Amino acid sequence: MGYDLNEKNYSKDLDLSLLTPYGDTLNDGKVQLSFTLPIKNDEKGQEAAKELAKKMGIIDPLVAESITLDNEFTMYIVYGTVIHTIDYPKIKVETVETDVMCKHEIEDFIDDHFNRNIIVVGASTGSDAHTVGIDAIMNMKGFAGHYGIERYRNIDAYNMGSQVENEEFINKALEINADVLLVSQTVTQKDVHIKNLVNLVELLEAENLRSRFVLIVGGPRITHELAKELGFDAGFGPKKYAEDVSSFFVQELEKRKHI
Amino acid sequence: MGYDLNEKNYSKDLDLSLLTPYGDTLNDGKVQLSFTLPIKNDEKGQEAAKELAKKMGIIDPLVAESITLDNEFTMYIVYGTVIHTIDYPKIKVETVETDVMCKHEIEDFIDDHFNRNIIVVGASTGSDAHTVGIDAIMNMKGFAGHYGIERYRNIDAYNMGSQVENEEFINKALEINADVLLVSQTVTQKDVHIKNLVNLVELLEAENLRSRFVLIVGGPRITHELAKELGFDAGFGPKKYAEDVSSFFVQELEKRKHI
Amino acid sequence: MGKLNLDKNTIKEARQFALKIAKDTQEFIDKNTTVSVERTVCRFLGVDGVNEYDVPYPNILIDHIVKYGDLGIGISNYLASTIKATNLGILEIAYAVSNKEIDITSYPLLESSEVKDILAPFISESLFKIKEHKSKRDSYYDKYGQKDGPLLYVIVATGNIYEDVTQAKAAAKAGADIVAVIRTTGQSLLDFVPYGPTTEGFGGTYATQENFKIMRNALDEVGEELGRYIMLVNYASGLCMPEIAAMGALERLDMMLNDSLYGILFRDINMQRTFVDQYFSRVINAYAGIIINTGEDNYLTTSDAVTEAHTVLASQFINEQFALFAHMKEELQGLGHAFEINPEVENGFLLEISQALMAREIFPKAPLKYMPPTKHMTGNIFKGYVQNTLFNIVTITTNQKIHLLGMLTEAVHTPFMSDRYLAIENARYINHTMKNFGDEIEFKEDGIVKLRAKKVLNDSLNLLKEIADIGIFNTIERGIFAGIKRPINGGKGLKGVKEKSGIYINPVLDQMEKELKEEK
Amino acid sequence: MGKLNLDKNTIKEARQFALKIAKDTQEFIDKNTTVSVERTVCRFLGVDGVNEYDVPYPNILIDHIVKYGDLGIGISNYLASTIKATNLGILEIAYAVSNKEIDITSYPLLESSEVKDILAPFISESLFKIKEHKSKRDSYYDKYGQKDGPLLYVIVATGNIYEDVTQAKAAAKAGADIVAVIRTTGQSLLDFVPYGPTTEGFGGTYATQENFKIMRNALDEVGEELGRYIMLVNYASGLCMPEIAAMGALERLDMMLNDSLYGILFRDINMQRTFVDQYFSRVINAYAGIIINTGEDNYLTTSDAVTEAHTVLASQFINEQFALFAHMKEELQGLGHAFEINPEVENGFLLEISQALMAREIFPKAPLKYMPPTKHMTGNIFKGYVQNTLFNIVTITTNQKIHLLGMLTEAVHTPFMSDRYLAIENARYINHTMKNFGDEIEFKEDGIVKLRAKKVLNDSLNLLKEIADIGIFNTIERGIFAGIKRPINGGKGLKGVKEKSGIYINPVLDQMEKELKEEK
Ligand code: B12
Ligand code: B12
Ligand SMILES: Cc1ncc(COP(=O)(O)O)c(C=O)c1O
Ligand SMILES: Cc1ncc(COP(=O)(O)O)c(C=O)c1O
Repeated sequence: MGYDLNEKNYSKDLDLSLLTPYGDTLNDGKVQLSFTLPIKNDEKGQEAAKELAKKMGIIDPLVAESITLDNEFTMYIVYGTVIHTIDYPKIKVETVETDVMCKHEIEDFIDDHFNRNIIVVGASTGSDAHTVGIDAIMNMKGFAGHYGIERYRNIDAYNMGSQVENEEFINKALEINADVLLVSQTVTQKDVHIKNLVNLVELLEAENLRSRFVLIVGGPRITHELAKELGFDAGFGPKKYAEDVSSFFVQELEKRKHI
Repeated sequence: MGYDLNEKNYSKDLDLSLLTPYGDTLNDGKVQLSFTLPIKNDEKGQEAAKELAKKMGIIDPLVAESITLDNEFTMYIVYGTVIHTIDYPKIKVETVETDVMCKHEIEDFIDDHFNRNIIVVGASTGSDAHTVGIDAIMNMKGFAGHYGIERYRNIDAYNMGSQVENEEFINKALEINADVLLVSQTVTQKDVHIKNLVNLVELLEAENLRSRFVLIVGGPRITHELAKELGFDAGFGPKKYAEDVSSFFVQELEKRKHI
Repeated sequence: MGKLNLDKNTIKEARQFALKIAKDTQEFIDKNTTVSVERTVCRFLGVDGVNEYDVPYPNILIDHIVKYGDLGIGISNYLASTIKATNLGILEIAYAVSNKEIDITSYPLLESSEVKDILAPFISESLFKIKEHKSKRDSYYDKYGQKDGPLLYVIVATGNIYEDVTQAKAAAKAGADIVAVIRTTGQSLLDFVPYGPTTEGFGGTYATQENFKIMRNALDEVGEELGRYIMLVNYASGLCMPEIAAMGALERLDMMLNDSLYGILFRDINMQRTFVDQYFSRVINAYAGIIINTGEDNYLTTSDAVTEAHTVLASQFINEQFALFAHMKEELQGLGHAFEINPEVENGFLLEISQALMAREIFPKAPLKYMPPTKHMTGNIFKGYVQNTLFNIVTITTNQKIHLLGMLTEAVHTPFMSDRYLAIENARYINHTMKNFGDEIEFKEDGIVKLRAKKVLNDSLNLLKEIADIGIFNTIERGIFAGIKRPINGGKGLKGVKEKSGIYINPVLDQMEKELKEEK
Repeated sequence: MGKLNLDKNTIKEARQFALKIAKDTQEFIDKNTTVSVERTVCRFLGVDGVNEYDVPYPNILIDHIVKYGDLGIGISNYLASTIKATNLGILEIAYAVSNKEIDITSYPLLESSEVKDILAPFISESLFKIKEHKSKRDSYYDKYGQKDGPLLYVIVATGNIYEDVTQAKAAAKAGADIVAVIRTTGQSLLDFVPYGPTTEGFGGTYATQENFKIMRNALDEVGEELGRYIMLVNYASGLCMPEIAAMGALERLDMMLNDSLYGILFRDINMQRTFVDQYFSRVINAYAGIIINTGEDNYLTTSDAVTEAHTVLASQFINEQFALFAHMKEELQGLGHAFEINPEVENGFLLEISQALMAREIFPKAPLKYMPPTKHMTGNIFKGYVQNTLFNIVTITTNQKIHLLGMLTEAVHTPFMSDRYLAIENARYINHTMKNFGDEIEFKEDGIVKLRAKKVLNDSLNLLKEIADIGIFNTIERGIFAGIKRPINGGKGLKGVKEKSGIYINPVLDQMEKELKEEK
């Protein structure tokens, strides 16, 4: 029996320009993958699964399990090491840049910068029947411990609910002379939300109303980047609450006053 | 309200030379992915996760969740559509080609082709302490309703247990004049099993014993292909039982008689 | 019996208030008809198909009488009088109306006995088809037996009926007992039923009679292969409630989502319209032996499952009475409830057990429809899979019947084939490894489980009292269910409601009710 | 108390048989010493480090006396006599032996009282360090309090102590209470303890004193950040059992895997050797306030968990008595058991509940170590996550203390950071949502759960009777535990056992035992 231990290599430093996944050791590149192929569950199928993984850049795919879903459908669970790296410092993302204030600060901000209440109208538009998201932002009781906009002392909030057509939404906004339009979109199948959101922007532009409102969209699949792309002023996704969106629009309104 | 429905496209036929994953629609290419990156959980991190997915050939990565594991470690769960396809008909895999017989048939086969009992020695070799796999193949009671080789009327089976050094294993094989060597390997970390298996083949070759035995390896990470590569006659992975391996070695021994 | 020791008198009292609520509503229902009720009559008389603009003939006929006649008289008299006057077949009449060749409101109206006589053969033919389906279903059960324990219910939602079939078959093989074809988003707001096989939908597939038939055949086929009867589900609720119920009856669906309250609250359908529609649709379901699924589970996707639990129970009591008015046996009443408590709630599991067991004990014969977690599912599919496990545990422990399987990807997409497989695997594992767990355990006196059930029952009694006082319309106007307020004259479809005239007649409904009453 | 109504007399009888078994074994133990026991003495006297060939000095000294002296006399007298004769310091002696400059067996042996006196200051120094650690641990608990409910226990197994630290810290932040550093495969067969920080291991990291220290510091640091004391675990069992126990005591480990039976059965370590080693190691653990973990769970990885359940209980009874002989309080006895029933078994969950609750009731004060499913885990990580959920449910419901978290990737690899996170998330969710579930429920008289517990207890009593009859050595030779047969003179390490001579003395053991007895 020898008394020797293996050679020691201390762990390498993290190089963020060559960012790669971490399983249990820096730069080990470990990923987990699952997918179904419309083929039989046999050795050949496992090989197909491995080949697919290899095409994805996984050098040592291990088919941890292959599960028969039906005679000609097999699900594969694969682990392996991915060769790709990401140049993390170079990544640029568009995010909402305004500071996030709390309810109290927002109310004070409105007091300080406007001599009137801010008027907000919100809805879940198109055929979308999901209201929980827009309610989370607007309703008194709010969501997850964050009060909704209706409770803000100097904001007048109108929540139109769901399945609101874009035309109807714009009419309401004009009727109440809204400053801010809040749109919620939850159903995203076949990009139905994109079509609906683009339609809203087009309608506003057609009637030369676009610049009159701060136009904001939110929902589980909404990012700020997407919102900007579609011609909105901002977009808010999951884990965003009334204070995030209000902070944005009060500052945005304030900025616009000076233009 | 219009009475029109959307345009109808009936589903395409399956082209196996362009095999791609199936989520809920043929050729939709859907995959699920998870991995951890050693970075903060924020928008930029999500973008990094998406970029990695894109490098893997996922055109529309959706970060379904990002989970903070520690300040600078975030796990991502990603769904998306992979662009890769596999030419399934062209896939060749090496598999054990002999017919699988049942216990009874194997016993008859031995009666018919040999005028003696077949002698088999098995062990979990090297530093490997896992015996359940080799026991599943060898022990009387077998595993998952498949009797082990010890119960076969005309096979003499010696199970040496675990942590058996290759030298010791070969000595035993010579001592009992074994026909078949069964090696089990469970621990595969840092390819310790490869080293150990290659060492066994080298030892046998060094003493000119390789062709004297049918040499078989099994274990959760063993494939027939790997076994062949390493110089074994066959390899058996999960869901293989005594009858699979016995069917192979009796036919292999029979074949060798004629050479 | 009764692990919770619920007070029998409280339950009885609650039922009495619910009865009063349903009765008051029934009075309103009996006075009115709707475009969809009349279109349904058309369907039972054999009107089917669409014209060259894809307009269904039932719509053509009803749109016609709305415009040129009086919906309050009902379609039956118009059709009978047209037949009598023109001697045309039913479909020929429809084509002729579509081509503007005849005006069915222009013929002399008949006595109701004559209407009945003229229409009787058409009605018989349809009802005979339904009875054939019923006996086919029965013979399947005779052959294969009925399953004990929870029935595993999965959805398919590809938008393409042919892909749906692929998924449904795989699911059946994996162990599903019930397959629901989810409807495309927004179909419940269409005031017509699309026609033919369809392959494009958003988050679901159009409910069409042809799609029903395609899926029914597929499930019969795979069921025969497996030696099990696979139940088929679709959605009646919406603006076409009774029409879709009719289609379901004609194509041997086994279950239908059927609940006005869902449509009112979550689809903003006018309450007058949908209560009237619901009544006829439930009679049809009852007649065809179709189990209904009610939508109380949805309340908890909007309201908090801890504080609003009693609204679910109150609504179940009311739905039970509505169903009984529609001559529907308890065994067909798939009252809905759900596992929707926030996973962050301490002892949330105990509250879920309590609620589920309470429903089980209060509605012992009803095949309760138990919905999985949806609202608190996130993109963390692993955690979601655990949430679903807990739901499955409550299901088997409290002996729920219709076990809607949760999908680990609930917050991500409509289910992939693999998601559905995993859901079934999860449920099968739990139902097997915990098979008799419910029989084994008892709950501590004055423990969390028992006290909770008591409280929810009491709260719900109080709520029912209040509703009985103010009526269901008022209740909904005040936002008592799911926190959603709907005005009596708001929402979609009010235009389609009409008070019945003195000579109104619906011979289909009459015949069905007659037979259902005889059955008892 | 006692939900299972287990028969008290049966339990008492079982304990008496176990006592007899342990007593018989203890007689053997008391007569023998081993190379590892003596190396351990060296360590407590201050011998540490390795020479230029990486040979640890304790090994150098003991190898020397084995070769040139008599192991049966023990190292203490040799060292005391050398000190007296040469006036060298302990380490100087070790260096000199390594360089072959002196022969420690060549000096005149001393009276045992003189040996004690000479070694006393060295021993005191070590024992003082241990006491300091104990009081530091206590002061952490005073400051942060002790956690109610199951302690979440996770493993790290990267092979690299620095990566282990990264993982351990993340785990602690996610909610882990206990971190075990898994040893590299095969270390238990090394007859020496490696030295220094290490970064290469297979399926685990070398257990070295430096690695213990590195991890202890890291956990103290993160614990202070979190305001919780994070417990550290490593493995004593193996050929170096008491040495590693000593290292653990000196570096404030909080738990150690410590079980001869594990080594005998699963590592083929000679039984004589390891029983002797175990005794000293447990005294050390007891002295240092370190909780031991026994390895009964492993039986079920090899044998069937349904049919062999009683062997686990029998072994727990025996291990309890072994521990009591080593002056170890029940509160330090982390007796092992496991959730290993095949998921295919109908009502398997009920059997698991029964077994776990039974252990809980029979060993009410012991912080039971409850192991997750491993054997029946597969590459299906989703199903595995459900198996772990059920395990977590049994843990909280039956109030287990040391809650070893299962990994969804058990059948795939040693845990990734994310696997461990998910394991913690799963357990936290269950422990919170089902917090009082165990208090709420009772089990039916003569139901599956109660009958099963009764049967397992009875079977285990019968087995203990048999073992008491034939002795533990014989029992193991017959393959009664885990179906594995080990001959009394087989396995690794027998050469390191030596019968004590008349003048044998182990002043470290003596001092510890003295203090432990006084404590009572
Ligand atoms: C509750 C629910 C319903 C309820 C809705 C009740 C109601 N009153 O809203 C009911 C049962 C009615 C329902 C019906 C349907 N649903 Co639904 N439903 C859900 C469910 C379970 C939860 C959604 C939710 O309430 N989340 C909680 C809220 C608080 O989160 P949120 O919306 O993301 O909001 C947050 C942020 O996004 C942001 N936010 C949201 N909006 C806005 C707006 C602004 C301005 C700002 C600043 C921020 C913001 O702030 C909120 C707080 O942080 C999800 C699954 C899931 N777990 O996610 C499916 C889900 C959304 N539904 C789905 C579908 C398909 C449907 C149906 C179409 C199914 C059908 N075919 O019948 C129907 C029809 C609905 C329709 N046409 O729109 C799919 C959508 C798939 C997709 N991506 O396209 C999902 C994902 C389920 C699934 N896996 O299939 N559903
Ligand atoms: C049981 C078990 C143990 C038991 C073993 C008891 C025993 N008597 O065997 C104990 C507790 C002792 C143990 C210890 C360790 N284990 Co272990 N253990 C397992 C476990 C849970 C199950 C393995 C098993 O028994 N499977 C059931 C059998 C029937 O399946 P099988 O071996 O695949 O056999 C089938 C086929 O492969 C085939 N087959 C197998 N062999 C052969 C041979 C032939 C000739 C043929 C034809 C077919 C064949 O037929 C069988 C039936 O179909 C796995 C995790 C898991 N769920 O897989 C971890 C696992 C294998 N162990 C692991 C590790 C790391 C260890 C340790 C090294 C941990 C440590 N650092 O202390 C130790 C030390 C062991 C060592 N040096 O070898 C890792 C291995 C990782 C890797 N791939 O390298 C695993 C995967 C756990 C993990 N995630 O970390 N382990
Ligand atoms: C009772 C009931 N009806 C109908 C639906 C679905 O209707 P829609 O097609 O409008 O989404 C649901 C949804 O869960 C329901 O619970
Ligand atoms: C009691 C006990 N000791 C030690 C070990 C591990 O020892 P080894 O390092 O030999 O794998 C285990 C494994 O689970 C155990 O249960």
